[in-house]
Amino acid sequence: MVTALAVFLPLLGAFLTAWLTHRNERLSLLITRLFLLAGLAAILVIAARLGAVTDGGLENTMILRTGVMTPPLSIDLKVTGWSALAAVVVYVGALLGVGRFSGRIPGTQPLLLTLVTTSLGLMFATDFFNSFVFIEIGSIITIGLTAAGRCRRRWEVALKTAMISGLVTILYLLAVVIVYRTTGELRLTAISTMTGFPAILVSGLLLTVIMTEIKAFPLSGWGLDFYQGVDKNFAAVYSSTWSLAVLLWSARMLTVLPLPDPGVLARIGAGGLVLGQLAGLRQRDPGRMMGYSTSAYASILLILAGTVHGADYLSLTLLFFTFASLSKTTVFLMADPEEEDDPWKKVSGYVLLLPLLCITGIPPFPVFWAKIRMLTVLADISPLLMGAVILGLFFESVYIYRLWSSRTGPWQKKRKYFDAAFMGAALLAAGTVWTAAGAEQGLSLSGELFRAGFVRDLFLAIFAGGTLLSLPGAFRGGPGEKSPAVWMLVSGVALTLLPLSGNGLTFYVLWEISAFAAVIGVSKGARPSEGTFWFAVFAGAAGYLLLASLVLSDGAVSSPGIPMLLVAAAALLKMGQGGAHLWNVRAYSTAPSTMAAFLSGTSSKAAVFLLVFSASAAAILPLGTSLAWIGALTALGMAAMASLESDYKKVLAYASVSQLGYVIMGIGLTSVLGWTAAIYHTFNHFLFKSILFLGAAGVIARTGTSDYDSLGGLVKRMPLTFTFTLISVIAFAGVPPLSGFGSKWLLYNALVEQGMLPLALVAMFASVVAFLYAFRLLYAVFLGQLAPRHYEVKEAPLAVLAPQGVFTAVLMALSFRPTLLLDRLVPAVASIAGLGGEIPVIEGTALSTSLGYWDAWSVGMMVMGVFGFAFVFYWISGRRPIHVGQLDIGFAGELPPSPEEVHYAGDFFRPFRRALAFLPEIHASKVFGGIVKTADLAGDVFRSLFTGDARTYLLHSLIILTVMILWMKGGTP
Amino acid sequence: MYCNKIPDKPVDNEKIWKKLDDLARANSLWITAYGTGCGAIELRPLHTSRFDMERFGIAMRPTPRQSDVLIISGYLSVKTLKRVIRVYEQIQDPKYILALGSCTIDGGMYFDSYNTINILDRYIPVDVYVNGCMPRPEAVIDGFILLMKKIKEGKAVGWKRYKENLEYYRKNQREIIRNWDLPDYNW
Amino acid sequence: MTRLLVSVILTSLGALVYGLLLGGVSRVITASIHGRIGPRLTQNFIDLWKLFRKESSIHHGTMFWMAPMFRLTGGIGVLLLVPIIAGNSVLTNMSFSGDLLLVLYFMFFGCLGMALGAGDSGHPYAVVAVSRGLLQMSAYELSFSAAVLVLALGLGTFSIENIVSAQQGGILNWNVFRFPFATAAALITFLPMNMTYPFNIVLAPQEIPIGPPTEYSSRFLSFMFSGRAIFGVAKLILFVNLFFGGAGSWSSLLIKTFLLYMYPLFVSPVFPRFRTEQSVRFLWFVPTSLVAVDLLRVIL
Amino acid sequence: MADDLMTMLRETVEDYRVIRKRHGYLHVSVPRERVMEVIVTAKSRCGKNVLQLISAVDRIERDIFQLTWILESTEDASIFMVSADYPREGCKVPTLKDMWPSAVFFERELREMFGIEFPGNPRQDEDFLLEGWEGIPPMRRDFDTLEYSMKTYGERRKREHVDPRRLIAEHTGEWDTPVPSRKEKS
Repeated sequence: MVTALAVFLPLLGAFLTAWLTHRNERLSLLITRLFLLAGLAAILVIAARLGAVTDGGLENTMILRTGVMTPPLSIDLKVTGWSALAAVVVYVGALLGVGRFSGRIPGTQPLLLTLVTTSLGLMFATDFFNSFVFIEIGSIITIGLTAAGRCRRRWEVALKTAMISGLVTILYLLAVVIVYRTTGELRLTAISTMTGFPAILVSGLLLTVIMTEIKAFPLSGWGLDFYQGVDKNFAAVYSSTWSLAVLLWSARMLTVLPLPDPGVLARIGAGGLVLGQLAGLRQRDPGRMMGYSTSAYASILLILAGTVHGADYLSLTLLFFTFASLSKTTVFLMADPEEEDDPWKKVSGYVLLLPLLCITGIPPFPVFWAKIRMLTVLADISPLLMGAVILGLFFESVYIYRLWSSRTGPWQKKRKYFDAAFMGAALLAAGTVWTAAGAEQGLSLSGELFRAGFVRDLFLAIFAGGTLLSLPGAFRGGPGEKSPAVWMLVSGVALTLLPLSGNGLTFYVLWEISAFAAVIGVSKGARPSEGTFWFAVFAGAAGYLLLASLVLSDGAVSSPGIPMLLVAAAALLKMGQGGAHLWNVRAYSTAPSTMAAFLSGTSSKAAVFLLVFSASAAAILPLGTSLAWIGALTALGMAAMASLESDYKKVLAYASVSQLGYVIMGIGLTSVLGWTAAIYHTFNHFLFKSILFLGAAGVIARTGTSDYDSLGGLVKRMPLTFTFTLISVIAFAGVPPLSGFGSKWLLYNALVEQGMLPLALVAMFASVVAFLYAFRLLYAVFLGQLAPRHYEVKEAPLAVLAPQGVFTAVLMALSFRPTLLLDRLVPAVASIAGLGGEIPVIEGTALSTSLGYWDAWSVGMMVMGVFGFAFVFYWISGRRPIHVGQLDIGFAGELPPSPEEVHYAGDFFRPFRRALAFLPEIHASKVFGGIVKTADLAGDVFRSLFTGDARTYLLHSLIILTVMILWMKGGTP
Repeated sequence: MYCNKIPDKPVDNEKIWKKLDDLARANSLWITAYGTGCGAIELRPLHTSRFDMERFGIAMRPTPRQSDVLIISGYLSVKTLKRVIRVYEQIQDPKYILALGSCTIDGGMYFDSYNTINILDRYIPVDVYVNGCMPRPEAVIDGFILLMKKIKEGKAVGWKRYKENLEYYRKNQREIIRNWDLPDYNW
Repeated sequence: MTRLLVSVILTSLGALVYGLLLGGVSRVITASIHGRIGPRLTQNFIDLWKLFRKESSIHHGTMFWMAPMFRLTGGIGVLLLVPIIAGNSVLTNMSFSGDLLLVLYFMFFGCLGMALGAGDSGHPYAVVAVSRGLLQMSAYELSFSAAVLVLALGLGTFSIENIVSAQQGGILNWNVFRFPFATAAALITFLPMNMTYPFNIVLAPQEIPIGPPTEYSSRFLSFMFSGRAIFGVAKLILFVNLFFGGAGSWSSLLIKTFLLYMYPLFVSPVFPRFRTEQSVRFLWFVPTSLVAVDLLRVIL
Repeated sequence: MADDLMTMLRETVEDYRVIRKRHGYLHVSVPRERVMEVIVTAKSRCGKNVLQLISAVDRIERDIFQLTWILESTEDASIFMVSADYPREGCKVPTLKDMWPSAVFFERELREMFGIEFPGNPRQDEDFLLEGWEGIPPMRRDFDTLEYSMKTYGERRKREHVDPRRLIAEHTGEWDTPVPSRKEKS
């Protein structure tokens, strides 16, 4: 009885509202909502009774006979726990959307309610005829609702949909005729017993019907047009009612199709996923993007149907599709249907984030759990298939991130657009908590995934310390920026937990949370869209590589071979090495400066941690030399780029990538010295890059610009910031007595010890080029002439100054007593198995290898002594010099025209450019641009399938049908 | 943007090294390489092997900050005078001025020009005048030797005079430089 | 400790005197080449004293103030880190605190300080010169450090004392004969290091008035002169140690450094000045390719 | 080329006067109402594309400034000079800055030295050579430079006249170059 209520209550409501709708709109809407709520309650009761939420409840069944006769003359509905849960989503989606859609276009409530009933009916239907009825009704209602509202474009879309529906109906009826003729039954499950050519024919027909209906590539063309053109509020309702119903009906159908080889489904799906998403890569229309995303989920359904069976299949399909549909509904609800060109124009990317991240399956959202389980299954069947799926998913994430990051609108003032969306978001969040809690693979923070010891504790200290010290400044964003503090904290906590994670899954989840919290933090910048997009894409790519490695190596973070390669690639991407600096530069320069400090100083160390810990040294060994070369060339190239760049934050970004090149070099050497150098430099880099970026944060907060050409002379206004920056610059330039020299010394010792002289030369050259940008940075920002518009500039805020002070204190301590760190670091590194080479000897304050020696303390004392002597001698040897004004310079007797004109900052190293001019300018952006262009061209081929003409789409369906039937025919004896 | 300090009056309080200082100053005269008038062309031969001024320790410095001697080489227009004042004041003490040619003494052949000063002494303190139009390099060297002699005897105190009588010089300078926009003292 | 202190002071003073004297000699010789009489041999001392005793000076800010001290520290530091007479327990000074790598990097100390001071002076030409200087430094340091690394790899040590002792026992053991190409490269880089023609693009008085020190006067300038003189001597000693068998006694030290000092004199007076990019390109490729020959020999 | 110019002149102005004509050189005087027209046409039609100089002569006797525009062609280096007379008092001359940007500087100089105004030249009141000059412009002939110099730069010192020949005579005992003095000559 409850079942009947659950299904037919909306229909009842439809009759009622049909009568009411033109008499009293508000009452009609209220009644619609009441009926939907009642239906929801009923379906919840059913779901509870079936025990759907508990384990194994998905397969419990409840049959509802609506008539005295048997099907097809009556409507028999079979409710399983699985479909009951889906039905909940149908109700929720309808409830969320009805107010927006029907409220705007009156008179649509009866149709909406009927659509809900039809959707439920289709999900629960057990035989072909019933299904046919529901499909027909559903299609007609869809067409009707699409055309609702007086708009020519909607009519076009409706017409296309109608044409496609017509074809689907024909093909479907053909299939039904054959089934009935062969088996004498109309039960859906009857076809699984079919054999021979009829089976092939039916499979072909039904598969075409299914692919068209669920919009799987290459039959997704009409779906793209549909999502692009349709009223976005209707799309919201449609996504989680009819679209979901069709998906789940297809999910049931696909398991019973008498295919000669179910694996073919997976192949079609994987191919469709990669090619279809490739076509979508360049998409800029948000509606169409959602269409592509739908097509991706359709492909996933095909893959699942071809590979997974039983309870896994049920739970996976449920997780994937219900949450994806709900997310899509939420996204569509945020659109403003009055805006024809870009309905999401006024939405800030920030609010779109939750549903979009859910769609792309970023942990901890439910789709992630489905994704990782799917990948695990696929990895066992065929790693190639898994690779294809990951590639396709990555493509999908690219345009989804674009959708999100290109929304730069301010927070929407009109709350009414968002009531429903917030509800959706809340439901998603609830679902997230629920699935994460019930996830089969547990998360654990207490395992022995990473060797406890000094090195791990050092990284722990870096993560925790970096987060804590970057945080104070983040509470107040710079000019035009919003505060990234919350997201920095989330990211930082995830990072801090990283070394403690107990299994690979935990590591991955923390990694992704940290990365995407950081992405959101970056989006708080003054002009965020570009940086956010690139960061998201590269973080996504690194995440997918890590995921692939994780799945392939069965939960261990990595093991030798391909998984190690993937991990190394992920780490390189994360650190911006080997050309991946594109994201660093864009993200750091557009992010709030404190966020950049956190990213560069702290977050990038996660990749070092991954490399140092994920791999046993033996695993890295085969990659060693290549890694070292990548590191060296990156260090050199980025240093050169940094010298020629004239944006404060971009320079720091290049410098950051360049410095991390040394770390990669050290790790690539796989010797004790090399790793000591790498980890020591990691710590150093953590210190001085945090100082530099925090200093930049202070400068930008006070002056409002990061352009070298408009800065200068700030030492007179911000002496403390200058001091800290100076110290860290001297440190990273590697000039003794500050700590940067230590890492260089260790590195060169390691390089010469391994006999890698060419590498040492490149490193040496890179470190000399580092002087170029090091000086330019100090000069262009702090020295030279102070522009009059900066006369009123004050010292940087305490919130960024104090952390810099702390960092500087640590840096100075480390400079004069490096043994404080090395005393513990050297034995810890020496105990890592598989590292060759000699172990440096520490005696007192001196460090020595068989090659050379270095005593930081006595060097420091000597410098201090001589400098102090010179200073005192100057002080006592005569009169004090007179401090003159900034324009009191020997300017050939002239009065300098203005400080700005005397300040020489633009194109500072022009001869460098000139000297390099005969070399072809190698820009990573060109290489990446080439890749993108190639992908675009390839995508164009497939994009050209979607002409926007419904007749073409019909033709596609027919072609696919023919090809499939011929193919399967050829496959069977 | 400019330092607005007025220089202190010079004081002689160091007697111990004075002799040595004067000797060193006399034998290490660095010139500001700044051609103020036509006579600058006559300075070039001083570098050459024929005249070789380096044997007296005289060298050209391209910046007033590092030099000791400013050579006013010939006629001085009002416009140039302004630059000369700035350059002269930017030279660190002790500093000397060597004036070449008749124009610097009494206006020379430009005595009736609307734009050329007649008597240099009124605007900046000259230590040695070298007569001639233009003086030959030998004459210039002779002037240098005279300057060295004066320095050794402690008589080349134009810079002290200038600082002591800054108001007088300023008054004269401002009288003829109409768009006076120099700071109080050109540090 | 006291002995070390005394040695440090005496070494620095000695290097200052020697450096200034060498400067005088070079001026006299250059004058002779020009066919002039030239200044006194002691002219540099006179200049230094005059600058030191100037009555007034100006400064532009803290970094401007500190730069000459940086320069002096850089000079003295390098001098102290290089063992002056090998085997002499006193005259190795502070060389126990670091090896060749340290010396190589410490040579930047003075340059960086100087560059910062020049930047703080707010004079555009000073900074133009710094830009040129840093570029040129990036170029010659490449080949110089390459030569040094070849040495280190060939002899298996970074310690200067060990490099010296490896060269003992006959003139043919000197690195100039063992690594002739690396030495040649290093000698080429010796020219820009000493800022002589054709590589004196930094202190190009005719283009950019004297470059970085353009705003420096009086006592500041005297400090910088001293620093430069001492740094010059330190570099000479370093070169002698690295390539010419080191010095076993005072006499050999003086002779070798003097001869090495004379070498740029016979190159510089006859060359015009490079443009910056020409200099950089030359220094990137010519000496580096020379080193590459020895590098291949060492590796293979 | 000169024929071109002559034709042009005949077509544009009736009452022009040729001052001097050589090969590749033509100097004419035109009424001041037509001078701009002539210059424009010379540039557009006869290829005189360089403005060499604008000069002024103070003809105080006739109470006029004679302004001369010197144009040159880069094709054959031929020179075309146009002169026109302007009254000295309240002298206003049209600017050429739109045709030759360099005219701005010539006009500034004339403005400074003669007080000739060029309405339309936005920079005409900027200092050109003299910084902050006040009073009667120095190149006008009614400006007494000696008096000005005396007043401004002070009386020149009395000079002691030494005839170098006398010095030589004292040294060698005889006049080596017996040049007749001006008195003897007359």
